[in-house]
Amino acid sequence: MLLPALELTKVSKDFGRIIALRNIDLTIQSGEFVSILGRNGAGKTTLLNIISGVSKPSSGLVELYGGDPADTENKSKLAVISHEVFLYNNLTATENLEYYASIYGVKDAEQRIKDVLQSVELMHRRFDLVGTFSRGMTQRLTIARALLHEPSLLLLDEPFTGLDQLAIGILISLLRKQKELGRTILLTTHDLHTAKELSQRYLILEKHRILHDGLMADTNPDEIRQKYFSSDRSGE
Amino acid sequence: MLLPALELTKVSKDFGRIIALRNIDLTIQSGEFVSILGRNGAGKTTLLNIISGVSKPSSGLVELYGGDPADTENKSKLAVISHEVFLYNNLTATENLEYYASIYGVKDAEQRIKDVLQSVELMHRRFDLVGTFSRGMTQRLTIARALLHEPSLLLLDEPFTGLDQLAIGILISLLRKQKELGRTILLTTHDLHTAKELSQRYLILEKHRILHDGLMADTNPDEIRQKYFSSDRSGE
Amino acid sequence: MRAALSILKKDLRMEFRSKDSILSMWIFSLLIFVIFNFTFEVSRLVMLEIAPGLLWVAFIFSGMFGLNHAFAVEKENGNLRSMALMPVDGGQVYLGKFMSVTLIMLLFESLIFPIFIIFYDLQLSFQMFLLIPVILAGTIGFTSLGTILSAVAVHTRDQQILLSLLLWPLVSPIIIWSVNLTGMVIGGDITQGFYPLLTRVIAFDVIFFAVSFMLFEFILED
Amino acid sequence: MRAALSILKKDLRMEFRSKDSILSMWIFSLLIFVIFNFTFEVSRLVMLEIAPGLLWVAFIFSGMFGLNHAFAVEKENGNLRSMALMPVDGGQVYLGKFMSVTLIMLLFESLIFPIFIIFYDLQLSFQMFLLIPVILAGTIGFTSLGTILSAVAVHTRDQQILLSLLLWPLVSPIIIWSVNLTGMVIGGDITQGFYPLLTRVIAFDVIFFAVSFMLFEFILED
Amino acid sequence: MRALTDKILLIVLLFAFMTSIFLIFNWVPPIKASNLSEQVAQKIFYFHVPSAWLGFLAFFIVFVASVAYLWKRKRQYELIAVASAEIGVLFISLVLITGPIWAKPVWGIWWTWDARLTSSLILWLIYIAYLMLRRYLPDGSKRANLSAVVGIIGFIDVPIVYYSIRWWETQHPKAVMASGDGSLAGPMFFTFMFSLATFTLLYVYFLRKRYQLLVLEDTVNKQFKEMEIL
Ligand code: HEM
Ligand SMILES: Nc1ncnc2c1ncn2[C@@H]1O[C@H](COP(=O)(O)OP(=O)(O)OP(=O)(O)O)[C@@H](O)[C@H]1O
Ligand SMILES: Nc1ncnc2c1ncn2[C@@H]1O[C@H](COP(=O)(O)OP(=O)(O)OP(=O)(O)O)[C@@H](O)[C@H]1O
Ligand SMILES: [Mg+2]
Ligand SMILES: [Mg+2]
Repeated sequence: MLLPALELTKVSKDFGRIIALRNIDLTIQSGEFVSILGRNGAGKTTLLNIISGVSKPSSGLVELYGGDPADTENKSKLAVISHEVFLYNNLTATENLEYYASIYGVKDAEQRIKDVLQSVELMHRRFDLVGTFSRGMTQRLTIARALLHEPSLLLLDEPFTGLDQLAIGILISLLRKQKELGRTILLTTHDLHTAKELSQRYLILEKHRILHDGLMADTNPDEIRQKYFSSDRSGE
Repeated sequence: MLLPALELTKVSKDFGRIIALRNIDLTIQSGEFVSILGRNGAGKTTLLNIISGVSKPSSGLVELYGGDPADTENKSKLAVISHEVFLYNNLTATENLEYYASIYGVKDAEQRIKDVLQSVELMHRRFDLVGTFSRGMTQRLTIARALLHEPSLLLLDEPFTGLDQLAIGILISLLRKQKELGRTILLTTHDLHTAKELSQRYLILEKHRILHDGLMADTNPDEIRQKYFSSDRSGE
Repeated sequence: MRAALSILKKDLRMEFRSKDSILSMWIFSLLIFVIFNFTFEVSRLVMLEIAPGLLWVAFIFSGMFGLNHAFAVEKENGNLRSMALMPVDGGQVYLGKFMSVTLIMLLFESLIFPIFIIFYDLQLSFQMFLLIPVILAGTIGFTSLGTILSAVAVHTRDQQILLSLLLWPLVSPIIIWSVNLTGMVIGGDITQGFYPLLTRVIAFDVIFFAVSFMLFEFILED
Repeated sequence: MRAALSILKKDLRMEFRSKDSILSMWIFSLLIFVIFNFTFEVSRLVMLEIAPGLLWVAFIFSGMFGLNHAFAVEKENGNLRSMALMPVDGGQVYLGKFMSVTLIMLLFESLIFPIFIIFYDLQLSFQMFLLIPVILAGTIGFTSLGTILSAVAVHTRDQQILLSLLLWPLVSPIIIWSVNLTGMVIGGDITQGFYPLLTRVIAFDVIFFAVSFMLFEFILED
Repeated sequence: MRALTDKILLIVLLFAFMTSIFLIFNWVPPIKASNLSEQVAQKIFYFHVPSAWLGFLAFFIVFVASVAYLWKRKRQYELIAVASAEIGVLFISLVLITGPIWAKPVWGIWWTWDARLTSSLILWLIYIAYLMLRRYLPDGSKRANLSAVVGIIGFIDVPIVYYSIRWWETQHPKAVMASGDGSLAGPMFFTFMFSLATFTLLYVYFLRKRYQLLVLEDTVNKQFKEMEIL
């Protein structure tokens, strides 16, 4: 039997007084594309942080490919896009990618860097410092950075932030390609239509729990919005 | 005759080798709601920075209400939302707002702070440090901060970043109210539908120039996308 | 003035979010002395000779912390830009920052000073009160220039080094005079030269402050 | 090792983006001496007695710059978190950072040292070469502990003060010994105690390095 | 059961303290010294030295518990380390207080930059920094990891302090206990050992109490959270 890519058992996380996650049970198979939806502060980012291992759960167990998320081997399979871009402002685009390439031991790095830069359409700016990039250009570069080492598990926290229509299109087709290649993808977004377009399964987090875990095909975005994001539920 | 809220004549801006804006002429009347559209790196943020006076144009003239954008009186009429949130992580939500209220000389500050916090639904977290907020909560707070002193000119650079469906709704209705109150609003966004929903006029920046300046009513978003953001134009 | 006070209030709030900050400042002051004492394993006589210099070096190093911090906190979340957007003229911002930097440095000094007294076994005479205007004058000279130069340096990559490069040469006369004045008070020989020298330091303070106050405007704008 | 070298390369690249950095470091070193010299207006004899201490105080203060910087640059854009995500074990990260911090500090020292020689009018004898192992050993002790503690302190609000609080007491034996050793070389009396003391410093370097290398893993993970 | 152990401990402690005070001030013959104040001051020996030793022991426990924490990741080890560090700082503070009190009549000064004195002060500062670090960090695994690392590195300095007496010429007395030349006469030796045992008991009692208190804090916090959920 195949191991699930990801398994969370009774995972809770709190920051002192504030509770972020409570008793999360979740299994995700290899090759699944799952959208995580939920209000601001629902715990989406915290959940991704726990999966990636940067944040330890207060209690509960996280298993990546049957092992600890902190194992070096697991880490090398992982890529994270968050609202922090993980880039050095004082290095150029190429230098940033060279750094990550050598850290992840990417083979034929030079070619690969060119490829990813081309795919996010940043070739013409590759020798400029990241500090001088516009918000959207930085986001493009962080996408390139994340795909550089061909990860098999992608954790994407609102990756569309700051992207223009064109770049959104690029990212969507890149993600489609990743999906075809059998990669496991977790995506948080507030854009229900894009989520529907891309993923099969979706989770809704609310009040620190998984309120709903269903298949995208069965629903339509407006219904989800109605059900989970309408303002009469806003009082908490 | 009424002075225009904003008048740019032959404004250019470059950063060393890189050209960000070229010969921009633009007049915006009081009470207008203008969307600024354009690719990543088109110069939208730079344009807003020049209007707000934080960035001086390399050449050309900027006039706010017939004066310099750096005049104290003009500054007090202005509010800016950018992807930098202008909040202190080591202060609580209330403390941040108190600081801005006292800087802007807001009358009846306590009540006003309560009001804006309520309008972005952050009352229950008002005593927490901003550093512990989720991305969306921080963005909500920065909206509250911007509206605190009832500005008459609003410069909004992708203000929907990180907001959930509910908060987007809140912001849209807040902006509608601002529009009704006769405030002048400039908005950059990559979400053409929202732009259409809100604004009368739109600009499209491309290759550092204003490529198009038209009325929203005359077009539909998909047409704009087709025309200006389709990938066959991507080669630059 | 209102704006300056708002900035001061905000800065002190952040600086002293918890009492831990003051406690660590105190231990830090203690450490500076411990460090000096064991690195200079010298006779007590020599120690006394270099004591005024040591005191001011300790003041300066703790002052550098405050100065480096002052505008570094404004860097997070683009607050430096937010300051340029505020309907407040530069002088107000300068005044607010100057006050917070000076207060913090004075706090540091008041923590360092008792340790100094104990370690050097100095007699507390009535004359010692003369150190108060000396330290005040020296400190204000240091911070009035330091505040504006810190705002300049924060825009550069090597912020800390650049601040030292800009500040130390400019402020050195004031520091030398303060060391001299301190030496006179501690040595117990308030010569004729004391008051004119003190007056000179104060005159420089006034000049530095006035010039910085007027020029600060230009640092905020882009 | 590959990962450590990547980190080293990236750090040096950022540090020396332009040659200005080295120039400002040099001027900064010069300034440290100038400052010490005019604050301690003392006789040449006293100066010579405190010279080894001054040299090391100058080393430490310039070293603190490097250490404070080392992980502060990782804070922008969440790179600290990115380090925790990299498939590289903590030891490698430690090694990379340790090398970059040490190289920068050694560079500083090689800039400071000639100024020191000139200011104190020291004779350059063959014996002076003994200072090389002394300075190397002292520096490595300082940076090996400093690197790990800087990574600890960067997680706190008062990063700079806390780094001093943690580092200085722990590293003080090594500094004292280095001052002693330097004094012996400069004073020209390499007594019997010299080599055992140097060996002891090196032994501590090894211990501090090994312990830090092993423990660094735990600092990166949350 | 735990409460009973504590009660018994407390009673034994009270007795032990009274006995050692009796031994120190009434039983053991005064040393031959030139004046009275030196004779009286010497009594501090029975507090000064055990405090120092117990301080070292406390820091050793911090070290052991920190290693155990990094190995097993159990909250209880973290708490033991903190409790022991706090008590260690307390005992070293006692050394830093009793030392100068003794020094004034014997050496004529309160403090000198002697190696042993300096290194004791440095040791104290190391663990103060350890406690400060904990106050700066929010509760959680990060804090536990960072403080365990500092707890381990910090202990490397304890042997330096201990050996400093051999490494440098100092004004401070050489080891009287370890030298084994019988410089400590019979009654003095017995009194010293008794005092040492009393202090050890005190350490154990403090550690238990402080640990229990920390666990209690945890429980209360947890219950608050449960309440908030409902
Ligand atoms: C002034 C501050 C002082 C400090 C910080 C201090 C510190 C210490 C420390 C840390 C120890 C334990 C080390 C060990 O047992 O190896 C110790 C032991 C001792 N101290 Fe002090 N001391 C001070 C003053 C004095 C004075 C004034 C005297 C008496 C003249 C004294 C007499 C002793 C003796 C006899 C021991 C036991 C040595 C042994 O058996 O190893 N101390 N002190
Ligand atoms: N470091 C922290 N300290 C304290 N509280 C935190 C911290 N990080 C997150 N939280 C809290 O945990 C909760 C969940 O935050 P999280 O960032 O996971 O939300 P989110 O679902 O990603 O929201 P958003 O849509 O706004 O990004 C929030 O209440 C937040 O305030
Ligand atoms: N400080 C700077 N130094 C150098 N170049 C800069 C700087 N700021 C902006 N630029 C350049 O100016 C151009 C316009 O940038 P700007 O941020 O205005 O774009 P934008 O339209 O806001 O893009 P986005 O949609 O990505 O936010 C870009 O090419 C950018 O690299
Ligand atoms: Mg989030
Ligand atoms: Mg922009």
